[in-house]
Amino acid sequence: MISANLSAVFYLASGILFILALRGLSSPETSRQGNLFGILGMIIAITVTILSVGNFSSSIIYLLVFFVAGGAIGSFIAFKIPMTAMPELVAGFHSLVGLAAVFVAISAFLNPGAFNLGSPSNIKLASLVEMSIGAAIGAITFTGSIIAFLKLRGIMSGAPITFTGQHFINLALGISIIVLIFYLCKTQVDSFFWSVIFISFLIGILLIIPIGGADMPVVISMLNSYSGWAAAGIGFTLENTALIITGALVGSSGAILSYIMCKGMNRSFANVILGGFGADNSSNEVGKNKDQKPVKNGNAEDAAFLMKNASSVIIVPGYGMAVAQAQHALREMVDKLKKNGVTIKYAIHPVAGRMPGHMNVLLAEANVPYDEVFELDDINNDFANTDVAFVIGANDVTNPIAKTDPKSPIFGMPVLDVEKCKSVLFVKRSLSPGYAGVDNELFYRDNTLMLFADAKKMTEDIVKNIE
Amino acid sequence: MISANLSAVFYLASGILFILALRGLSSPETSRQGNLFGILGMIIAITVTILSVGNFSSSIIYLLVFFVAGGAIGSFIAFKIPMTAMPELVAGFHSLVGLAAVFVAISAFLNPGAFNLGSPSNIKLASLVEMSIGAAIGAITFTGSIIAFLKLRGIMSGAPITFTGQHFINLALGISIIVLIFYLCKTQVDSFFWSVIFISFLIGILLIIPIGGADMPVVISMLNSYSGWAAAGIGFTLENTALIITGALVGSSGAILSYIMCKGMNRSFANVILGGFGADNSSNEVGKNKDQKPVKNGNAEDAAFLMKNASSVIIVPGYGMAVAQAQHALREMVDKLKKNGVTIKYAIHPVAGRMPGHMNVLLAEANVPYDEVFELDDINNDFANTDVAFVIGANDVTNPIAKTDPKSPIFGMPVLDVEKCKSVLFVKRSLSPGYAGVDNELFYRDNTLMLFADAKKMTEDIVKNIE
Amino acid sequence: MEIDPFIFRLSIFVLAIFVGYYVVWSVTPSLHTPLMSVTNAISSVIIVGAIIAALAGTSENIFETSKIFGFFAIILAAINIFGGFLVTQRMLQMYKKKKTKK
Amino acid sequence: MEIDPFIFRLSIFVLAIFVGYYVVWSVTPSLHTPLMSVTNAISSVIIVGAIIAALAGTSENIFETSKIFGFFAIILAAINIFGGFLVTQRMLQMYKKKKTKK
Amino acid sequence: MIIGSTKEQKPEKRISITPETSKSFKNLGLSVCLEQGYGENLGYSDNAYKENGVEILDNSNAVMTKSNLICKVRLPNTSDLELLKSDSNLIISEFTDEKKILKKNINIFSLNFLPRITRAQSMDVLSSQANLAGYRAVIESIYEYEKAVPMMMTAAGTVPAAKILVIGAGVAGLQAIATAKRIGAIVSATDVRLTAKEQVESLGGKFLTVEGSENLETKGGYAKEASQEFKKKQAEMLTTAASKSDIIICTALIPGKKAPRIITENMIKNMKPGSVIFDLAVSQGGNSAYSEIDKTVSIDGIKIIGLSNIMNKLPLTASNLYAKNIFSFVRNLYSREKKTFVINMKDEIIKNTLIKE
Amino acid sequence: MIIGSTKEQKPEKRISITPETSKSFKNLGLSVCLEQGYGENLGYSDNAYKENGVEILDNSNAVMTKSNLICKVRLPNTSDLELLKSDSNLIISEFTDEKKILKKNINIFSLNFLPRITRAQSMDVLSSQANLAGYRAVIESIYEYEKAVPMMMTAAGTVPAAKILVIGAGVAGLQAIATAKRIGAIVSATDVRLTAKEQVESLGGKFLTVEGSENLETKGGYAKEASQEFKKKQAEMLTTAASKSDIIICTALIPGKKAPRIITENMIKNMKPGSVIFDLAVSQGGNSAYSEIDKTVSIDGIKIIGLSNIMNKLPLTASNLYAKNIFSFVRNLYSREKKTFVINMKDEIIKNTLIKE
Ligand SMILES: NC(=O)c1ccc[n+]([C@@H]2O[C@H](COP(=O)([O-])OP(=O)(O)OC[C@H]3O[C@@H](n4cnc5c(N)ncnc54)[C@H](OP(=O)(O)O)[C@@H]3O)[C@@H](O)[C@H]2O)c1
Ligand SMILES: NC(=O)c1ccc[n+]([C@@H]2O[C@H](COP(=O)([O-])OP(=O)(O)OC[C@H]3O[C@@H](n4cnc5c(N)ncnc54)[C@H](OP(=O)(O)O)[C@@H]3O)[C@@H](O)[C@H]2O)c1
Ligand SMILES: NC(=O)c1ccc[n+]([C@@H]2O[C@H](COP(=O)([O-])OP(=O)(O)OC[C@H]3O[C@@H](n4cnc5c(N)ncnc54)[C@H](O)[C@@H]3O)[C@@H](O)[C@H]2O)c1
Ligand SMILES: NC(=O)c1ccc[n+]([C@@H]2O[C@H](COP(=O)([O-])OP(=O)(O)OC[C@H]3O[C@@H](n4cnc5c(N)ncnc54)[C@H](O)[C@@H]3O)[C@@H](O)[C@H]2O)c1
Repeated sequence: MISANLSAVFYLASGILFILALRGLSSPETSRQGNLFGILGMIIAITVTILSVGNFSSSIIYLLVFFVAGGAIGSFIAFKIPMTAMPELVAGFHSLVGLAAVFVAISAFLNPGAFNLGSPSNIKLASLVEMSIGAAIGAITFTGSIIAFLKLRGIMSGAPITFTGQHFINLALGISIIVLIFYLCKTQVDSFFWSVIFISFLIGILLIIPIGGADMPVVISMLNSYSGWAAAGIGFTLENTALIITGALVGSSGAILSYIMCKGMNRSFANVILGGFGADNSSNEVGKNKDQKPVKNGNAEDAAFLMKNASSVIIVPGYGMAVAQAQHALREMVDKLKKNGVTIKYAIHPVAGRMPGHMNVLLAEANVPYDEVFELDDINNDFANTDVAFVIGANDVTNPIAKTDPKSPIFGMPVLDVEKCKSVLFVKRSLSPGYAGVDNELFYRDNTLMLFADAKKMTEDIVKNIE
Repeated sequence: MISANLSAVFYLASGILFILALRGLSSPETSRQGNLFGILGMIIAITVTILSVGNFSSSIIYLLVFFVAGGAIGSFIAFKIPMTAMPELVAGFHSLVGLAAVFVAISAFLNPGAFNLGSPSNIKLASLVEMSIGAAIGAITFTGSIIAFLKLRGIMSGAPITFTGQHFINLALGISIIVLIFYLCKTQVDSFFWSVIFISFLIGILLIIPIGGADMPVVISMLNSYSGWAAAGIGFTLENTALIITGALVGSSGAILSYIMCKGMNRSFANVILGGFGADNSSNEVGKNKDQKPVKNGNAEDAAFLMKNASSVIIVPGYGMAVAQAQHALREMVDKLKKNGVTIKYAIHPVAGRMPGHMNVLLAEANVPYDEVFELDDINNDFANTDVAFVIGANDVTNPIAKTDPKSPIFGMPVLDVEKCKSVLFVKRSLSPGYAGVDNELFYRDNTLMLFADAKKMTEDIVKNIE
Repeated sequence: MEIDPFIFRLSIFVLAIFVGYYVVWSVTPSLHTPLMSVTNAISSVIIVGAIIAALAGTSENIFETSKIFGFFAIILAAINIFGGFLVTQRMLQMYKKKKTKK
Repeated sequence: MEIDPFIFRLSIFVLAIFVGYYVVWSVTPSLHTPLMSVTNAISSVIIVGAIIAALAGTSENIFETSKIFGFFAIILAAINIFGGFLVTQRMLQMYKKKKTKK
Repeated sequence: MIIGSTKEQKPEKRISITPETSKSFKNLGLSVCLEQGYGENLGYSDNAYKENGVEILDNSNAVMTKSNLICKVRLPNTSDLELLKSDSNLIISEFTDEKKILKKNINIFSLNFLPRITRAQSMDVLSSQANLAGYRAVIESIYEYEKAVPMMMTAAGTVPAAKILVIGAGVAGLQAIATAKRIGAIVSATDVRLTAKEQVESLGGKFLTVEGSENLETKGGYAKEASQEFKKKQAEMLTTAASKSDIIICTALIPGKKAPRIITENMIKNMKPGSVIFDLAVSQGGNSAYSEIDKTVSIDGIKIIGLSNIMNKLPLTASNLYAKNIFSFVRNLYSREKKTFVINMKDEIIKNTLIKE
Repeated sequence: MIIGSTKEQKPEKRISITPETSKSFKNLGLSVCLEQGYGENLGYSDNAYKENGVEILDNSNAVMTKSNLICKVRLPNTSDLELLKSDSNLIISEFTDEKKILKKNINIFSLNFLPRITRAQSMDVLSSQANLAGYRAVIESIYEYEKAVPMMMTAAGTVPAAKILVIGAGVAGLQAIATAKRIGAIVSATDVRLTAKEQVESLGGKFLTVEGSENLETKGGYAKEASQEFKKKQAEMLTTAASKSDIIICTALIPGKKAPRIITENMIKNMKPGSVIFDLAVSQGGNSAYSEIDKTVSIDGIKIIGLSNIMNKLPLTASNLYAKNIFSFVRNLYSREKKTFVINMKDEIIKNTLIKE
C-alpha cells in the first residue's frame, strides 16, 4: 500500500510515458521505442493501482487470473491476425475499451462507497455526472466500434446506410441523454442511469452506419478518441490522474489524427463524421471505378516513404509525364532518391508517349544521363528484382492484358512487366484508360498503390516528402 | 474578492491563452492573432490577481500608478526603438523580468506571512527552496541579459571574452549556490539568501561574456527560457497556477527555440551555451569576411518567405547557377512563386556565365518561356520597382563598382542594378569574388541577404519552403 | 482558501489535451495505423478503473455485482493491452530499414 | 487520502513543459524574433507575483520593504508587458501580405 | 525458306536487311541471301553479313531466282520481277500502282498500307521513317537558315530565337517540334486533329487552334479533308503566324489524297527575307506554294525546299529501322511450325498490306 | 566625322555596318556613308539604311575618299587603301600582316588584337564570332552526319545517341558543347586549361582530363603551348575517346602560334565509318590530320571538314554582332567633346589594337 501522493507521482510518470509513446510513433525511427514507452507506462499504471488499493485478499488472485486470461486472448489474437486485417482488429479492440469503460462506470454506480463517491442513491453529484458521461461515451464507442468492425470485416455491407431524419434522430437521442443525466442527478433513480447507457448504445450504432467503408479509418481514429474521452470521464470520477492525462491525450490525439487523415484524403472532417451528409456524394469518384473494384489509394507521403526505403526503383514514364511536363520534377525526385542510396533506372517502352522517342526527348531535356535509360528488352527482367516501379503517366505500356487476351487491341505488344516489382506506384489522374482504351487490371492489384494526381504535382509533392 | 477556485480557473484560462499565443506566433498567418491572445491572457492574469488578493486599500492606487508608469515607459520604448535594434531590446526587456523575479522572491522572503508561507525565519522549507531557485535564476537572467544587451548594443565588444578556468569557476559557483540554499533551509539565516542572489548575479555575467556576438540571438532565447523557469519557481512558491503554467511554457519553448536556432545556424547547442568552448573556432567562417564587415546571413526559409510575399521578383542568374546546374530547380521555384501570384522576370546580363548566351542555353533547357527573359537594357529600369532581386550564382554582373571605380578591372561594364530592389538575395557559396576577382560591396548592404549554399541545394530548399 | 483538487484535475486535463493535439501533428501517414493501434492500447489504461472496481470496497465477497463488472472490465482491458501493444510491435517490424542500405 | 496539491502543480508544470516544447517546433525562422519577443512579454506574468507582493499582507503600510520590492517589480514587469506586446505588434506589421496580391 | 534482297536503284540509299536483322532471320529459321556489295554504301561490308550467316550471291539475278521472299524499299524493275519464282513473296514500302507486275502470281505486300493498330507498330514503316523525316527536316532547314536559331544574349547584343512553325502534328510533325524545341527555337504547330493539341504541348510547343474548328480525325487516327470554311479560317490564322515565322516545316498529309495546300503564295509574300520553308509533303503534292520536288526554290529571299527522299540524308539510321520493320513483318508472316509463309487473310495486318488486283 | 564602309570582297558575306548600328552612330554624332547596294546580299536594302540617316554613295571609291574612318571585316585591297585620306582610321578584324599598306599615314586597328579585359567584351570580335562558329560547326557536322543524333527508343528499335567530342573548350568549344547537348548528343570535351573543366560541366558536358596535367592557362585566359609529355598523354587519352566518337569538333587554338595538331592519322583510322570531324582551327593550321581549308576530305568513310570562313554560313547573325562590336569600339575611340577620334595610348584597348610598324 503506497501513499496517495506517491501513486499520483507514478501516475504522472505513466502519463508522461504515454506522451512519449505517441511522440515516438510519429516517426519511423523512434516508433519501436515509442511502443516500449507505452508498455512501460501501462505496467507502472497497473502496478501502482494494485499497490495503492492495497487489497491483497483473495480478490487479487481472481484479478490475476482474469488479467492473464485476457492477456492470453489478446496475445493470441495479435499473433494470429493477418496483417491485412489490421483496421478491423483495431476497431474490434476499441469496442472492448468502450465496454470496459461502461463496466467500470456501472461498478462505480452500483458500489460508490468503494470509490469514495458516497453511498448508493446518494452519490456525489459531480461524480454522478462524470460517471454518466463516461458510461455514455464508452457505450457509444462500444457499439460504434462493433459496427465499424462488421463493416470492415465485410460481414455488414460497406455501403453507407442512410435514411431521412437520421441527423434529427441522433440529435434527439443526444438531447435525451442530457435530460436523463439531469434527472439522474436530481432523483438518483437507477433506471435513468441504465437508460443513458442503453440510448448511448443506440447512438453508437446510428452514428456509424451512415458512414461508408472507405471512411472507416477516420471513424476508427474518431472512436479511438471517444474511448479516450470515456476514460477521462471515468478518471474524473475516480479522481485518478493517470486516467485523466491518458484519456485527454488519447482523446485529443485521436481527434487530430482523424482530422489529419481526412485532410490526407481530401475529405472534409464534418462530412465524414456527419456521415449521412458525406455519404451521398462522398464516394471519392477518383478512387472508385464502375465495377467498384477496390483500388489502393495512396498519397505523396506514402510514395516517398516506399521509395526512400527501397533499394532499387525503376521509373516507367509514359504520355502522362509528357502532358504534365513532369520530367524536371521527376529528375529532381530521382536525385533525391539517389542521395538516399536508392538505385534508379528508367525503363522506356518503345511506344511510350505519342511519338517515337517521345520519352527520350523529355528525359534528355531534364538531363537524365543516357546510361540510366533502358529499353524494354534490356530491363524487362529486372523488374522481378526491383522493389518499386514508379509508373508516371504510363498505362497501356504496362498493361498485362497484352500478354493474355488475344481479343484486346493491344494483344501481342510487348509490355513492361512492372507488376513483378514488390510494389507498383501508378501516378495518373484517374482510373481512365490510355490511348488504346483498355482497362488496366494492374490498378486493382494488391501490390499497386494508385497516386491520383497530375504527374507534375504529385512528383513535386513526393520530392517534398523525401529527405 | 473571488474564490481561490474561480481564480485558479481563470489562471488556467490565461495559461491557455498564452499557449495559443505561442502557437499563433509560429506561422505568419496567425501571428497577429497570437499576439492578441497573449495580451488577453495577461489582462486576465492581472485582473484575477488583483481581485483575488482583494485588498482595495490605498495600496491599489499605488499599484495602478506604478503599473501605468511602467506601461508608459514600455510603450515609449516600443514605439521609439528602431526596428534594427530589436535583438538588444528583447535582451534589455529580459533583464527586467529577471530582476522582477528577484524582487518578488525577496519580497516573499521578507514577508512570508503575506503569501501564507509561514513567518520570517520560519518559512516552509519547500517554499524556501522554491523561492531561492526562483531568485537565483532570476538573478542570472538579469545580469546575463544586461551583458547580452551591452554586447549587442556595441557598448561592450562583441568578441567572446574567455579566460582559463572559466568553466571551472562557473561550476564552483553553481555548486556553492546549492550549498548555500541547503544551509539557508537548515538555518533560515538571511545572509545565505542574499549570498545566493549575489552569486547568481555573478554567474549571469560569467555565463554570457564568453559567448560571441554572432551567437547572441541564441543566448537571448536561452535567457528567455531562464526567465520562464524563474517565474515557474516563484509560481511554486506562491502556489500560483498561472505562473507555473506560463513559466514552464516559456521555459521550455525558449529552450527549444534556442535549440532550433542553433540548428538553423548549423551550430551545436552545447557549443553555444558553453560559450568558451565554441568561441575559439566558432566564427562560422562562411559568414565572415576578412575585414569583418557584417553580412546578413539568411536561410532558405527566409528567402521563401520574402519572395512568397513579394509582388514582383527578378531572377538574375550567373555562372554559379550553371556550375550548380540549378536551372531546373530555379524553374520550379519560379513556378511555385507564380502560383503565389508573384510576377517573375529573368534578367540576363550580356556576359553572365562563361560563354555568350550561356544563361540562355540553360534557361531554355529548363523550359523558361522566352518572353520572361530580358536583356540588361530592357530590364535595368525595372529593378527600382521590384520587391526582390534573386541573384543566383551571379556576382560581377551585379557589382556596382563597375559604375564607380575607374581603377576596377570591370569599370565601364554595364551592370544590373539589383541593389535598387527593396531586397536582394544572393545565392552563392561564400563571399569569394567572381571571375574578375573584385569584391562585391552589395554583399554588405542593408537590403542584402546572403544565402550561402550551393545554388541548386539552396533553390531546392527554397522550393520546399514555398507553399 | 484551499483550491478544489477538481480544478487541478481540470488543468491537467486541458494541458493533456494540448499535448495530445501537438504530439501527433507531425506523424508520417505511413504510421497512421500503428499510431492508431498504440493509442488504442494506451486507452486501455481504463484497466486502472477496472482494478479499483474489482479490488476496492470493504466486502470480501468477490461475487458482488459491482466487482463482477470490475473483473469483466479487467478481462476486456487486458485483451486490449496485450493485443494492442503486440500488434503494434508486429506492424512496426515491417518498417525496419532494409539491411542492404548503406 | 488526500493528494498534496504540490503533486498536482508538478503535473501541471510537467505537462506545460511538453506543450511549450511542441508549440514552437514548427515555427518559421522569419518569426524567430517576434516569437522571442512575445515569449518575453508573456514571461512578465511574473507581475502576478509582484501584485501579490505589493498588495497582500495585513499591514496597511505601503512602505514596508517587502511591498516596495513588490512595487518595483510591478514597474519592471509593466514595462515589459507593454513594451513586449507592442514591439511584437510592430514587428508583425511588417509581415502583412501586400495588398497588391490577388 | 529463303529471304533475299538486292541493291536499290539510285538515288535510294536505304537497304532492307542489315547484318543485325540477318541474324534475327537466321534465329527465326530463315536463310538470307544478298547481292554482292549490298550494304557497302552504308559501310556494311559483305563480311559483316557473312558473319551473320548470310549467303552473298554474285548478282541480283541470282538473288531473285533463289529467294522465296524478296524485301526491298521500292519495287524492283520489271526485268528483275520476271525472275521471281511464282508464288513467291515481295515486301516493299512504296507501291506505285504498276498493275502489270501483278500478272505473275506473286504476293506483293506494301508496308505503307499497314493498319494503325497497336500490334503493327513494330512494322510501321510510315511511322519509323516519318519520325526520322521530321528530325531531319529541321536539321536541313536550320542548315539552310542563315541565322542562328537559339536565343543568345551576348556582349555584342542579343540574337533572338528563331520562330519555327510546324504544319501537321503527326509523327513527323511531332518529331520536328521536338527537334526544333531542343535547338532552342520558339515552336508553334497546327493540325486539324484536336488531340494533336495536347500532344504538341506535351513536347513544349505552342498549338495554334483554328477557331471554331471541328475535329477532323478518322477512327484510324488519320486526318480527313477539311471543309472549305475551315480552310479559310486556317488560312487567316496561318497568314499572321507565317509572317512571324523564320522557318516553316510542312508535314500535313491526308491518306490516299493529295496533300492539302496550306501555305499560299500570299503567306509567303508576307514572310521575312531569309526565311526557310521545308515541305516534307512535296512528293504527295506539297503543302506549300512554289515547292518543287528535289529543288530549293528562292522567292524574295525565302527558300522553299522540297526533298522527295529525305531518308537519303540519314540512310544508315533509316535502314536500321526499316530493316527492323521488315523483320517484324516477316516474323508475323512466317509460321515456325509449318516452316513457310502463311497468308492468313484473317490477320488484319496481312489482309491490309497484301495488294490485290 | 564621317564613318564609311564598302562591300567586302567575295567570298566574305559579312558586313560591318547594319541599319541598326547606323542609327547608333548617328546618335553618337557621327555621319555614315556606304557604297550602293552595301547590305543587299543580307536583305538590307539601301532604303533601310537611308531611313537611319545613312548617305548612300555611288561606289566604293567615293566612300573611301570621303570617310575619316573606314570599318570593314577584312583589309580593303591596295587600290582602295590608296584612296584613304591621310590620318584617317581603319578598323578591321583580320589583319594579314601586309606591311606595305602601313606606308601611308593611316591608323589601322585590328579587333583581333583586343585585350581580353572585361571592358572590351562588347567589342570582342573573336568572342562574338567564335561563339557563332561553335554553334554552326555543330549544325554543319550534324548535317553531314548520316545518322540521327538524339537517342530515340522506338517500336522499330533504338537509335543510339551520337557521341560528340569537342576539342578545346574556349568560346567556340563551349557553344559547340551547348549546341550538341541541346540536340541530344552525348558530349565530352577536353582542354588544356583546368578551369575549362568546371565550364564544360556547367553546360552538362563531360570533361576528359589529361592525367597529371599542368594548367596551361595564361594570365589573359588563353592557352599556352603544351609540353611534349602532355601531348603524349593527351594523345593516348584521345585515341580511345575518338574511337568512340561519332562527331569531333576541333576548336583548339594558341594565340600567335600555329594551332596544335591534336587529332592524328592514327586516331582517325580507329574511328567508325560515317563519323565526322569538323576542324574549326583549319585556317590556323588545323587541329586534325587530313583537314584542308574549304574542303571536305573523306578517309575510310570518315568526313573531315575544314571551312575557313564558317561565318558565311550565318552571315546575318554574324554581321549583326560584328557591327555591334565595331560600334562599341568606335564609341570608345570617339570623343564627343572634341568631336574627333582620339588615339589615347593609355587606353589598353586602343594601345593593343593599333597596328604599329
Ligand atoms: N509512341 C508512339 O509513337 C505512339 C504513337 C501513337 C500512339 N501511341 C500509343 O500511345 C500509348 C502509349 O502508352 P503510354 O503508357 O505512354 O500512354 P497511355 O497508355 O496513353 O497512358 C497515359 C496515361 O497518362 C495519364 N495522364 C495523362 N495526363 C496526365 C497528367 N497530366 N498527369 C498524370 N497522368 C496523366 C492518363 O491517365 P489519366 O487520364 O487517368 O490521368 C493515361 O492513362 C500506347 O497505346 C501506344 O500504342 C504511341
Ligand atoms: N559570358 C561570357 O562570354 C564570358 C566569358 C568569359 C568570362 N566572363 C566573365 O564571367 C563573369 C560572369 O559574371 P557572373 O556574375 O555570371 O559570374 P561571376 O562573377 O564569376 O560569379 C559567379 C559566382 O557564382 C558563385 N558560384 C559558383 N559556383 C556556385 C555554386 N555551385 N552554387 C552557388 N554559387 C556558385 C561564385 O561564388 P562562390 O564561389 O562564393 O559560390 C561566383 O562568385 C564576368 O566577369 C564576365 O566578364 C564572361
Ligand atoms: N497507334 C499506332 O500504332 C500509331 C502509330 C503511329 C502513328 N499513330 C497516330 O496516327 C496519327 C497520324 O499520324 P501520321 O503522321 O501518320 O499522319 P499523316 O502523315 O497522315 O499526317 C500528318 C499530319 O498532318 C495533319 N493534317 C492533315 N491535313 C491537315 C491540314 N489541312 N492542316 C493541318 N494539318 C493537317 C494530320 O492530322 C496529321 O497529324 C497520329 O495521331 C499518330 O499519333 C498511331
Ligand atoms: N574576360 C573576357 O572578357 C573574356 C571574353 C571571351 C573569352 N574569355 C576567355 O578566354 C579564354 C579563351 O577563349 P578563346 O575561345 O578565345 O580561346 P582560343 O580560341 O584561343 O582557344 C580555344 C580553346 O582551345 C584550347 N586549347 C589550346 N591548346 C589546346 C590543346 N593542345 N588541347 C586542348 N585544348 C587546347 C584553349 O585552352 C582554349 O580553351 C576562355 O577562358 C574564355 O572564357 C574571356
